[in-house]
Amino acid sequence: MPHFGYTISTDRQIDYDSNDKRVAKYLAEHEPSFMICISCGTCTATCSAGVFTTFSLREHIGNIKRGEIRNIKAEAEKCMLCGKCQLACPRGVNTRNVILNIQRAFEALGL
Amino acid sequence: MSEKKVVVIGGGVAGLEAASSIAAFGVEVALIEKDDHLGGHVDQWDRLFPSRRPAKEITGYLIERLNEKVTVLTGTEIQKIERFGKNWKLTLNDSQTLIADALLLATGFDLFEARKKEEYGYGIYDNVITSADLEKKFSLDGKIRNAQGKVPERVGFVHCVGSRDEKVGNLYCSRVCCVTAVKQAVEVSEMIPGCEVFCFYMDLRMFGLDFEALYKESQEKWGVHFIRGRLSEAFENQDGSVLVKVEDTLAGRPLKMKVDLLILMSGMVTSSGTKKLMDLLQLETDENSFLQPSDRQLQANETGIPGLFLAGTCTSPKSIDETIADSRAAALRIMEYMNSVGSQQSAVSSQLLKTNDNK
Amino acid sequence: MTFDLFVLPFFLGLITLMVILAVKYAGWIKGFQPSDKDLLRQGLFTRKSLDATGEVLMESLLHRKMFRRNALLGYMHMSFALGWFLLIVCGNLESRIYSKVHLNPPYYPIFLKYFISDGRVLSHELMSIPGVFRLLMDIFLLFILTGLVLALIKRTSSHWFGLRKTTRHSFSDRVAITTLWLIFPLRLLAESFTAAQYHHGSFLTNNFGDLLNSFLPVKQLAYPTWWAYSIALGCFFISLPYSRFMHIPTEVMLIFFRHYGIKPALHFNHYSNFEIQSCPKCGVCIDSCPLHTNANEDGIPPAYFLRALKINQPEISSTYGCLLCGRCGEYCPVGININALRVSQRIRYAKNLNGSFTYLKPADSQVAEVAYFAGCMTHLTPSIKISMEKIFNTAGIDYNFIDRDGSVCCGRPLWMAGKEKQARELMEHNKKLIESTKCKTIVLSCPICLKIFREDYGINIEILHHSQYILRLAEEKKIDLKKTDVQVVFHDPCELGRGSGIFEEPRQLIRQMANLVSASEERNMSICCGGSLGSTGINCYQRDEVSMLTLEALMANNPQAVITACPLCKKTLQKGSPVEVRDISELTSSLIDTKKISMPELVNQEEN
Amino acid sequence: MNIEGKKIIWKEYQKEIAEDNFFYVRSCVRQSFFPGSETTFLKIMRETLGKNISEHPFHTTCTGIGYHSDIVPFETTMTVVARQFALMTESGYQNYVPSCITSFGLYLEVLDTWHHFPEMEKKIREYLKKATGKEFEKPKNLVHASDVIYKFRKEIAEKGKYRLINRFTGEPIRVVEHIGCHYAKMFPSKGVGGAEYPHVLAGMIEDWGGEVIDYPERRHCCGFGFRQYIVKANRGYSIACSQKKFESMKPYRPEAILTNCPGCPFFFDRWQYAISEMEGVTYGEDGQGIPVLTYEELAGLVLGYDPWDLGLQTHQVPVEPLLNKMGILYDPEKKYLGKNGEYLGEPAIAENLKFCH
Amino acid sequence: MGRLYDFLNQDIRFGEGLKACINCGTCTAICPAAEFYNYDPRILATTLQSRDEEQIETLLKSDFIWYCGECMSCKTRCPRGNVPGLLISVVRSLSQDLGYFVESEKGRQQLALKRTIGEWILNTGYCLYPKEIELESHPEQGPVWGWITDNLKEVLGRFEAHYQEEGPGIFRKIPQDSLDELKRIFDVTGGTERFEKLEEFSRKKAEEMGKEFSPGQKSEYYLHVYNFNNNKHGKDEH
Repeated sequence: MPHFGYTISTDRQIDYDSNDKRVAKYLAEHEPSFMICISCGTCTATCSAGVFTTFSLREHIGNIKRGEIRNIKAEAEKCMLCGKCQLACPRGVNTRNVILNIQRAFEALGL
Repeated sequence: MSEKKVVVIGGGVAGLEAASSIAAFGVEVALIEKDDHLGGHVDQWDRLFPSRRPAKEITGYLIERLNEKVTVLTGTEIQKIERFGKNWKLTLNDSQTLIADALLLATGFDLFEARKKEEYGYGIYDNVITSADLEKKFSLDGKIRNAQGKVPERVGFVHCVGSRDEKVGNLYCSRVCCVTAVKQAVEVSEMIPGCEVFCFYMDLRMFGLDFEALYKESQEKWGVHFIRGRLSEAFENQDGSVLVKVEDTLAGRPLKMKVDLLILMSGMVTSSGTKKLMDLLQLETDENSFLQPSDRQLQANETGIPGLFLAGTCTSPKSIDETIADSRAAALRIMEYMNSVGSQQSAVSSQLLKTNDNK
Repeated sequence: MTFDLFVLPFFLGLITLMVILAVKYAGWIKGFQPSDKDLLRQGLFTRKSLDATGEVLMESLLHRKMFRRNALLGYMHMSFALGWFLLIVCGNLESRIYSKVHLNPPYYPIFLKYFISDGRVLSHELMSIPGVFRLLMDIFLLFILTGLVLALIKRTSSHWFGLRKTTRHSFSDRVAITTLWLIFPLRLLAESFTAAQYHHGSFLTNNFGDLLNSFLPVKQLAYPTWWAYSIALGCFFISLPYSRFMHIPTEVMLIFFRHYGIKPALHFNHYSNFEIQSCPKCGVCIDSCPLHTNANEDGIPPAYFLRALKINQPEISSTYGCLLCGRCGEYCPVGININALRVSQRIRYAKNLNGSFTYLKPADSQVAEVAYFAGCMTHLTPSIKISMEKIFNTAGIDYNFIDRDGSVCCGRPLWMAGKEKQARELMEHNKKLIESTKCKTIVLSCPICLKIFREDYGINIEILHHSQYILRLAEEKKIDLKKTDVQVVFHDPCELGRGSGIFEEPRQLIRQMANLVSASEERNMSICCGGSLGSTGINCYQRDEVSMLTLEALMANNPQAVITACPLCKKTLQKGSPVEVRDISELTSSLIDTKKISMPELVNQEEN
Repeated sequence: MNIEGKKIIWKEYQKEIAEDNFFYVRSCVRQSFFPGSETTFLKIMRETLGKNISEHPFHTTCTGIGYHSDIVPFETTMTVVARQFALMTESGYQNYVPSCITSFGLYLEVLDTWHHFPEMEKKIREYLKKATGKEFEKPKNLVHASDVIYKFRKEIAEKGKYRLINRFTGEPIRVVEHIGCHYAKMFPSKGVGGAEYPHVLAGMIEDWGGEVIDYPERRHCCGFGFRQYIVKANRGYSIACSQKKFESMKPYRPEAILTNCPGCPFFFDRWQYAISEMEGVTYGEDGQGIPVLTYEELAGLVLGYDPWDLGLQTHQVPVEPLLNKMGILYDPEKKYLGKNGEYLGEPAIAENLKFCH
Repeated sequence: MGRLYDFLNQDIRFGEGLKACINCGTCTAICPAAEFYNYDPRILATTLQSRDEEQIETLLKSDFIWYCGECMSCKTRCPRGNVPGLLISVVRSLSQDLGYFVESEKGRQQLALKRTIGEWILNTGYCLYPKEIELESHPEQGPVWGWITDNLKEVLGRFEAHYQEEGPGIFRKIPQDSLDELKRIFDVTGGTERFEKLEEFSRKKAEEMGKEFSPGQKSEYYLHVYNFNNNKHGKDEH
């Protein structure tokens, strides 16, 4: 085989059908308010951790729903549980419990 | 004034409401409908947002309220409209003529022809249907199956099909599709337990009082998913399912998924009936090719032509309650006009009306 | 005659009980942390033991706290505890008259009336010593029986006892309680049957005996009844360690340990067993819990939680649902530290839930007299920040607003969620920040921060809540406040009041500015606003319900405004309050300047 | 899938294609990689269809690839295009037929720009005058060479010797069509059948007896992406695009890929080889590749031209399997002969891309 | 309105390419570049729409603008008639005129494109020339191509080519005066200037990077920009 000097790029398209939606399922069961997020971003705007990192609950909730859970476990560990997002959320999403349940999901599913 | 007569063109919600409102003043009304049944689009619909009440309740009620002053002419087309003194002379397809003191156009809308969005493959892919097709499935037997007879495990709703889209020449928002999609999403979830339902939207325009609540219910109770992104293209898989491509704009990444049934939320466009009358009366339209009232705020039912009035979705997309309110307003304007007519001698300006040369 | 076979069930039961208790307690105490063992050793032979004994008498026998809550309930519990206690003491004394020896086998006094029914001559006159004892014994028995009747009524109509709900029973509980309830009626019957023949009882047993004699073959019935009585006692003793009644001996131990200064640790340890086992499941806590709305459902209240803790792992929902408002603690007659146990259980659940704040860069701040730490919640209620700054500036304080550009959380929320390890990371960060200011005083606006700053930060700098600090400024005349004629009520934030014991300062401060009216539930009995960060398990609707309860209590005397001293309480109560809700600092800053403030201005002041 | 629905769309997207007298402009890429195709096109036009078609020795690249690599400014490209038009005008032609899709799209873009910005057209005319002294008229009819073959596809079928029928099974041969992105995606109305369901190649396949295979990634770009292929460091993108298409068409078991764009057939041909080398994956029957053809090559085969005169020997993916199915008689001996029949030796056979006569 | 935005706006294609973006993502959903690169045409449109000079400058200096393959799939679908693919062309032009292109790995590759396509155009009249496509730089070409280039004249000859000869046909020699015309067109229309800028800015960058810089396709800097990939352009690239 000749040396090509490049490799075939990997697809970054979200492939919903083959993605792992177990975490989303776990959350929908254990913290139903996870489903009523309207992705307004208020949580991210007020986030204490967000001041220091790119942590965004809005994005993470979205990604979990799509089964894009690659970095979620590590991300969830950045949350201080300070609760500002919960007070700010216009839909009454139980954000702190969402975070805890994300962590529990990964524990329970052994991911 | 009892010998005065008003002709209402269009037997949909707007026409029905206007006819009964005018007749309530003791005025003779002729209600002309090209189809052989009254009720227009709403009569074809199963249930209505946001309460999910049966559509027949609305049309039934409106039809019931037509009193003996109203002459209903269904299956009737208009051949010719001419000015006849201050009045109108209409020639119908059976070559009978009508004389009217006032004319109300309530010619409604047509659903956007979904096949014009070629990339969605309506009319080509078996499992791509429109919101209207879905309503038919609802009222037929409520059993939702896809073309392969399979109970759908995943259903997608595409918002803004034929609305807010310069590619098909419609720049406006059709108002009712967003909440209709949410309503249908809830109904599908209700009928098919465990079915994943997705709405692909650009903006969710939940303008009505209870619409947001319905939206929340769809998420909270039925787990409907909302993906902010406009469907870019659909394609049929070997098994007949539909592959959709969209950007999850909130994740900032392209997304593809398989759905068993794809529902296109067709918007509202000017109806063929309206177009025909535009020609007959040489009326002006706005940039969205809806009928242009004298003033969208202050004279939403007037045309600037004495004795010619507009009501309902022929002037712009409207929900049912808006249409009914609009028709009542039109009825009131017509009564004002007919009371003042005679006293008022305004010669009809020719640039506005070109069919009055026979006078 | 001093023995009969029928005493065996009682006797063996008693021995078994003693052994089991001895083994259990010994094991637990052996497992105490060394520090706790020291406390125990040092305390044992000091006044502390006396005080403890005193408390045991007051609480375990007289059930003083119970009485305070509800006289009927108190009486019921007292009748059993005190009545039986006296029965035993008197019984012993009485038995000596007949046995003529000082030490009788333990069963002898219990079944005295059987053993002395041997036709020996007995003095009948009341004035004689035996007569007095007979009278007393009957009185005590009657005393207990009245309690028993109340207990039966309580099962059916608990509301008379000030309880809307009552605990449900596990199997061992049922065995124990049935046998317990049988003991005294059986004693009555046994003694009456015997007294019917020998009249060695008193007003109760003698007369009841005669009555029964009129239509029953008492001779034949007496002996089997003594058996039944003994069996009932035996069964009760054996089932006791496995039933709620374990609380009786355990509570006694707990009272002593508490007097020796032993405190519950963060993680479960052997001492926790004494706390857990001391719960009598009286159910008083159930009513105290603002989250317990469904009488038929086991839920968050300690009675349920602790039972689950005894038999298995409690549900995540009841572990994390609790607001940690601590109201139940105020109700608990045993004074179990339920919040500590709840957090220990959360720690157990959270052991694999990590957290990492390595992204925090070490921060420092300029030197100042006073360091002001607003906290996360305050950043969501900017008017409190602004008010505080106005106050500092007017008083001309050399202060440093150390988290002006956004806070790093104080760590309390993580702590309460059982992620104590992670909390410490944040605490360390903030600690360094504070120490860098070399301040003499830290002022906090958020009671949640206050609690953990005072209890776990381990900084020896004065830590004050702004309500305390502002009061001090007022007293030192650094600020002068206008008094208005507004009627206000004060809402005690959980972490400030019950949590940190600060009830009076805010009230004193408010009185300088407005007329303070009382709420129907306040001070240590005040209800959580519903926003507590202590709970993660409940949804927004449940929180709203709690707020409504609170507001109802606050509105009791139609105040024109609610004043609180916590940004979270303010934000939470605002949602449903019919009147304006303001933080004490906002009130102060609106009244700090010299011009007379009139009602409308006060009430209309908007948050910017 | 409902073909009737497509037919409605095809009717809506028909365009005027001149009958005769074409001015033909070659494609840089196709000359390199499919040298037989353009020759074949001219041969078919002149000999089979008897049309008058002229090419001009002085025409150059349209600079399209340079333009889309953004090293050539728009004005420059427009002026070069203007020069090509000038050559057409000088030769007295009005029907402009480019061989290249990039050019075709570019011409359309230029004409569209001039339509919306007449001042720009004026400017370009000045530039051209200044630089070359030339003047030009805009083409009356501008179509792509594949449009012309499409127009005469039925005649070709009639005159044809072979059809796209598997002579072993009698089944139509399954062909995947790939349209160059710049053919209709920029100006749907300028493509036969529009942008979504182009008919230009499908029509040929149908009328020549084959079965058109429609597959999910049909509309996906081949991955040329100009700078994305030309610069080696970026080729991972280019090959990934083609691979995506192969993976998507694989389940439909296509027997040939038909294209009308210079780059696309080249990439489908070469990337199949590269993927087989890199990952050992092939997409044709039993370890072979899927033969890739230009429309001229296919037309040539249908008309019975010698495969080696069509230049099929220059493909990396062997086309013999298709020739065999179509029942085309060919002489393997002649495959590697040069201009004057001299034997030029044979290329090494790719390791993982099976090759059987 | 800022300086950079004005520059962009001077290009007629800018107005054509950017009406008002509604952020619907239709373009991104079918964008091949968005599939394989950290690219999003929607973001391009909104960033330009923001008219934020700082953001635009960052954009012009980033890899982001060099990911697009100009397949123009986005033009077909945008509900507002925007053309991100056209905008890319505009921002790339500006990035090159201002010398911003050398600030990004992908941007620096423009030199390689000028040295290949660009010079082939001017020297041969073809934008690609078979004898220049060597297997070493194009391994994917495969053995058959090797065979062709070894026997170019004979192989092409079989198709009535006038390879490097007068007259029409494949790879005929394009007459010098045609090439001169081409060169003059480049001179008067800014093509030549663009080439010079690419060379000049690249030379400076090469110095800055301490890489040897000389004409042709062999210099250290050339080989670097032609071959180097930091593999941080897409999803978890190795």
